Amino acid sequence: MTVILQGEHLTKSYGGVRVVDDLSVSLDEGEALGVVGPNGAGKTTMLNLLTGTVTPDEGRVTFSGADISRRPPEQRCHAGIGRTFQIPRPFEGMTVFENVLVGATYGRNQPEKASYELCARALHRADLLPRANVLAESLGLLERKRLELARTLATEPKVLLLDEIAGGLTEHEVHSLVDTIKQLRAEGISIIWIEHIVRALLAVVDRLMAIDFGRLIAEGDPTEVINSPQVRDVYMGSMAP
Amino acid sequence: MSLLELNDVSTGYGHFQALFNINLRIEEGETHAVIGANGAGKSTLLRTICGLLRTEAEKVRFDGRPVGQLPPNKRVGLGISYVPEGRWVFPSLTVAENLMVGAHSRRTGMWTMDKVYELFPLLSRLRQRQAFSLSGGEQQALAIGRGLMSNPRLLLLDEVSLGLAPVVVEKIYEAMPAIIKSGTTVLLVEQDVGQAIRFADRITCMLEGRQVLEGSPKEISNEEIFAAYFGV
Amino acid sequence: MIWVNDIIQGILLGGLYALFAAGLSLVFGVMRLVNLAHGDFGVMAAYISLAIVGSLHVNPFYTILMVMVVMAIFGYAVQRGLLNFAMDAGPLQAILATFGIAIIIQNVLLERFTANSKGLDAGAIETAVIKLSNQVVIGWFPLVTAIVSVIVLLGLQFFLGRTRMGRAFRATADNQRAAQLMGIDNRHLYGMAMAFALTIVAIGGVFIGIRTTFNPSAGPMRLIFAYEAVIIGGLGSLWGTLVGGIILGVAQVLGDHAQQGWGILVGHLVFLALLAFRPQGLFAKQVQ
Amino acid sequence: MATPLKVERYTRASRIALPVVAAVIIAAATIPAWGSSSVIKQGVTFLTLVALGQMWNLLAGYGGLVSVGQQAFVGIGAYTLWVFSEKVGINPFFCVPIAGIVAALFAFPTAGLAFRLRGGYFAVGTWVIAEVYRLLVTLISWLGGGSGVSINSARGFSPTTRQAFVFWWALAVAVGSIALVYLILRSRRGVALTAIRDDEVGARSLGVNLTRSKLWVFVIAAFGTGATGAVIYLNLLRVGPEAGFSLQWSALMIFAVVIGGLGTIEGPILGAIIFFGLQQLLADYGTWYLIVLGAIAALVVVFAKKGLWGAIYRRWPADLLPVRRRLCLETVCFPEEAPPAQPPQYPIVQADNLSGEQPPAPSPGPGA
Repeated sequence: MTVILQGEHLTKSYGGVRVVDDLSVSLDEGEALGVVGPNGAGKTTMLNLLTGTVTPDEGRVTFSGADISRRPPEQRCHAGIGRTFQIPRPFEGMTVFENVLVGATYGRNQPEKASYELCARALHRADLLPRANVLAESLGLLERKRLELARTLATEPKVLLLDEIAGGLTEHEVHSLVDTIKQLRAEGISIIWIEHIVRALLAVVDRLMAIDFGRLIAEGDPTEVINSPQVRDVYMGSMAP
Repeated sequence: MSLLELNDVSTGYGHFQALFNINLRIEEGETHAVIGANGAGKSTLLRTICGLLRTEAEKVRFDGRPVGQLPPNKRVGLGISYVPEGRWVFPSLTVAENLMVGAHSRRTGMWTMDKVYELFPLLSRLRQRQAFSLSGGEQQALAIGRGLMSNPRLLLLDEVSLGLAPVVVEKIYEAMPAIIKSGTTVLLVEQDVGQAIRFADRITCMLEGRQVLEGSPKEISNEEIFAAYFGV
Repeated sequence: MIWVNDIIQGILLGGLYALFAAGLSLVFGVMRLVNLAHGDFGVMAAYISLAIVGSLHVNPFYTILMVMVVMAIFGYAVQRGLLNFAMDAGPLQAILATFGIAIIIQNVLLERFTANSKGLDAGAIETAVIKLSNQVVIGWFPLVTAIVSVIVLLGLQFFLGRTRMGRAFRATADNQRAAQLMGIDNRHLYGMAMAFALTIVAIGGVFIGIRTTFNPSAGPMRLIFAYEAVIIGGLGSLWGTLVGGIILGVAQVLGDHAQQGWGILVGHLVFLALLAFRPQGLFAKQVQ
Repeated sequence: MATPLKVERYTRASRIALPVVAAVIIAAATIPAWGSSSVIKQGVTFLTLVALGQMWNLLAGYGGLVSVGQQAFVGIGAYTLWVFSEKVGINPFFCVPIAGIVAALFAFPTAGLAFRLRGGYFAVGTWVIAEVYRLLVTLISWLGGGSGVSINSARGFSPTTRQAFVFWWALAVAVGSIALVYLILRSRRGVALTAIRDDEVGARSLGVNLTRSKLWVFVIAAFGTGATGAVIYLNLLRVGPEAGFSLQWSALMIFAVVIGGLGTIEGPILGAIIFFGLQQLLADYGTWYLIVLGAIAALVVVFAKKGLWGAIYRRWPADLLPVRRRLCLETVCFPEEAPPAQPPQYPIVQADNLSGEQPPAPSPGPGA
């Protein structure tokens, strides 16, 4: 297995508080890695460090062996790192198709006409094709989450970073989303997925890491990690059974 | 009449529904803990009570009064004080000034600056320090102290132990008995179940925006809590 | 020695700029609003003084208190009546709303007072001087202006540091939501911040009206000087703003001395150079 | 997917609108043949206002760059016209595109400085730079200094010929500016600009380079504004630094755009019509039109964010100038209607602000 995306000894502080503290993460090609941890554990900051929205105080990020620590988000996107946002941020004044077009043309850096095919495929994979010409502002939450996914897929990412994409959805919606993500995995996209809906996560990922205080507290087989004393401790505190 | 009543509250952020039909009664003098994994809607619940999120007026009643539409600053005046997750101390103000701002509502009662310093002796020697230079634990103590300065009838504590080392959490929680003894009703939200149930008369467990378990800590087994926590 | 004189004049002028800048920076600090009408408020204050002088025939110094009260009420009303809603609509909307107010003030003044330049006549003090040597001559009026400026800044510092409302201002500047959780009514507070800013600007407006002539379109220039003082000094630092004002004042006086009429341009260029090399300002406060 | 894809651009409204617009343009072009001198002059005023509005809208509505220093480029355009027609000796009517290019060149250093500032500070920063240009012109005697200069070479033409050419140039910059914005929005770059308008962070994460897009917009807007400035002064024939670099130019464009509707092509045109109408209506009352417009603009921007066009569009959603793309498979296009059952909308509290760390903010207070 070759490592595709790696963060080494990442540290980031805000106002004297270390949000991410000497955290290392590595993702193999084709692997699906799940991330759990309490609120404020530094999960989203870790993701931001990997995508370039935030630059690390210390440590470095490599992608396919190249150091990308100082590259801005748009360049990392070009390199093949796609992400979704915890709170979907569609371009509300554009249609679903046009939203996806942004990813296809700028993420792939290609002319508009050459992108249509790619857009349609991304929409299809995210189950949004019939909604292509609807204005993004009229979408509901599930469709907004799907649009997040479709836009990113249109950039043809090698690595997909998902930030709580199942949060706030109904049982049934979570199921359909999990199916979509399983599908993407099967197509060979490597995935890092932050999620607090544990059963959704367990259905997809090969490996799970748990973080707290910006540090790694457990890593390995998903079921073992979730049942590990460290993780129980973090969540349940002093009463952990 | 309960001090606080939530009647069928559903709310969220924009398109995101975070709470589904929540019903809750808190009696005067009670200590109530809300537990659950992250994303369960615990903090949203407190924000709905303190006014950062608004609902129909009738859905939140405080001391019999519909307050669902009031902004947070008005609710403080009625006696609802919220200690936010992430602490939100005023970084450029000194510790003493933070406490003075906490008393902005001019509600009087047993909590004064001296009493707060007594409650958290660690703050007492930091009076003139700017809050940004404080450690996480000191900031948390300051945030609670600041919340007490408005002499609330209902104190909402949001994730007090978040991001703090266990020894520090222990130190913060040492203050709990004194707060409870002062007659203040406390509603606290915790991920750390152990801490939560140590002081709570009742607990409510939430999962994905819904109430899944409620009762006194003695009635509920750890296994039940664990199941409710992860939904597995 | 003539340079010494210039630098002294520049420092005295800088005090006046700092006075204008303090209001701008207060409003920005408390509510993150860049008020494009700030300079026009100052000019408006000068015209109000002029109108009072015209009807009561008093020295403009005596009108300051009245102008302050009028401007304070006006500021509160504008903030509660329009700008609070503008800020709810979004930052871009807020800027544009203040721009609309700026244009309205300029043109109302134009309609009411014509485009002719006016001046406030404060009498003998305007020409009285202290002669330190043949080349170093300090005007009484610039000196009084600078002293008043420093007193006002000290008063502002006292207000922000020692009073209940001042603390509420600073708390809101730090974290508006948290301030609201302490019972601070932000809408009222914003109104008060604007009222305070305009009270300070009223003083500056009258003083500058005595110092030089003014016309309805003089506002933007006042805004720009204040803005330059704030940026040079660094956001959020009251005394940095004073230093910024002084640097600007000195640059202008020296520039004018080197080449008649070039002063303002030199001031702008110093500002742009600092912007290019130190965009965070000289005394930016780091709350880390 | 094997199914052939097609992307449609036209809407029914646009199929009707485009020929109508073309007819209006052609009809307008004949005005110099039959219109009175004052009609032609007012036509120039209106058309240049449309052009200025389009350019400012591109800047603020799509680039998110609220500049109140666009008068810099009007002035630069005017003075370029003077330099190239009087000093270099080029036919003044050929100087319009040159004015645009020179303004675009000045846009680079301007952006270099102003782009260091954000939001409201950017607005005042551009204003300062415009002041610098004004003062430079005032102080350089070669450019006529404070008293200004006359464009004498244009007087060599007969008044009717001159007026006709000025009018056609005004029509050209108005139609050209609309066409320019329209084509930009229909192009690949337009996709990025619309995305930036809606959400900058999201756009970046999908590979859009923000700085490059914004610089590009700033330069294009300077080009259009400079060319329009030249046309304006072909009409007025005399330019001074006070007038050429007057803040009123920015007021004009901002009010037209804000009233009409920020971030649409149709809005600024509608805004220009309203602006011009009020100007004519209140022509006898001095500058009252600016007071009224300022008040309307301030109210519209606060209480009807999307302007008049936004309000109209909500009732009758018809894109006259189709920039939207519709994805079709073979001949079947996907529907555009929103779902019938809307999910509940909750009071939107910016959720990112609610969670966790707040960036440290500068305080206005003393360093207590």
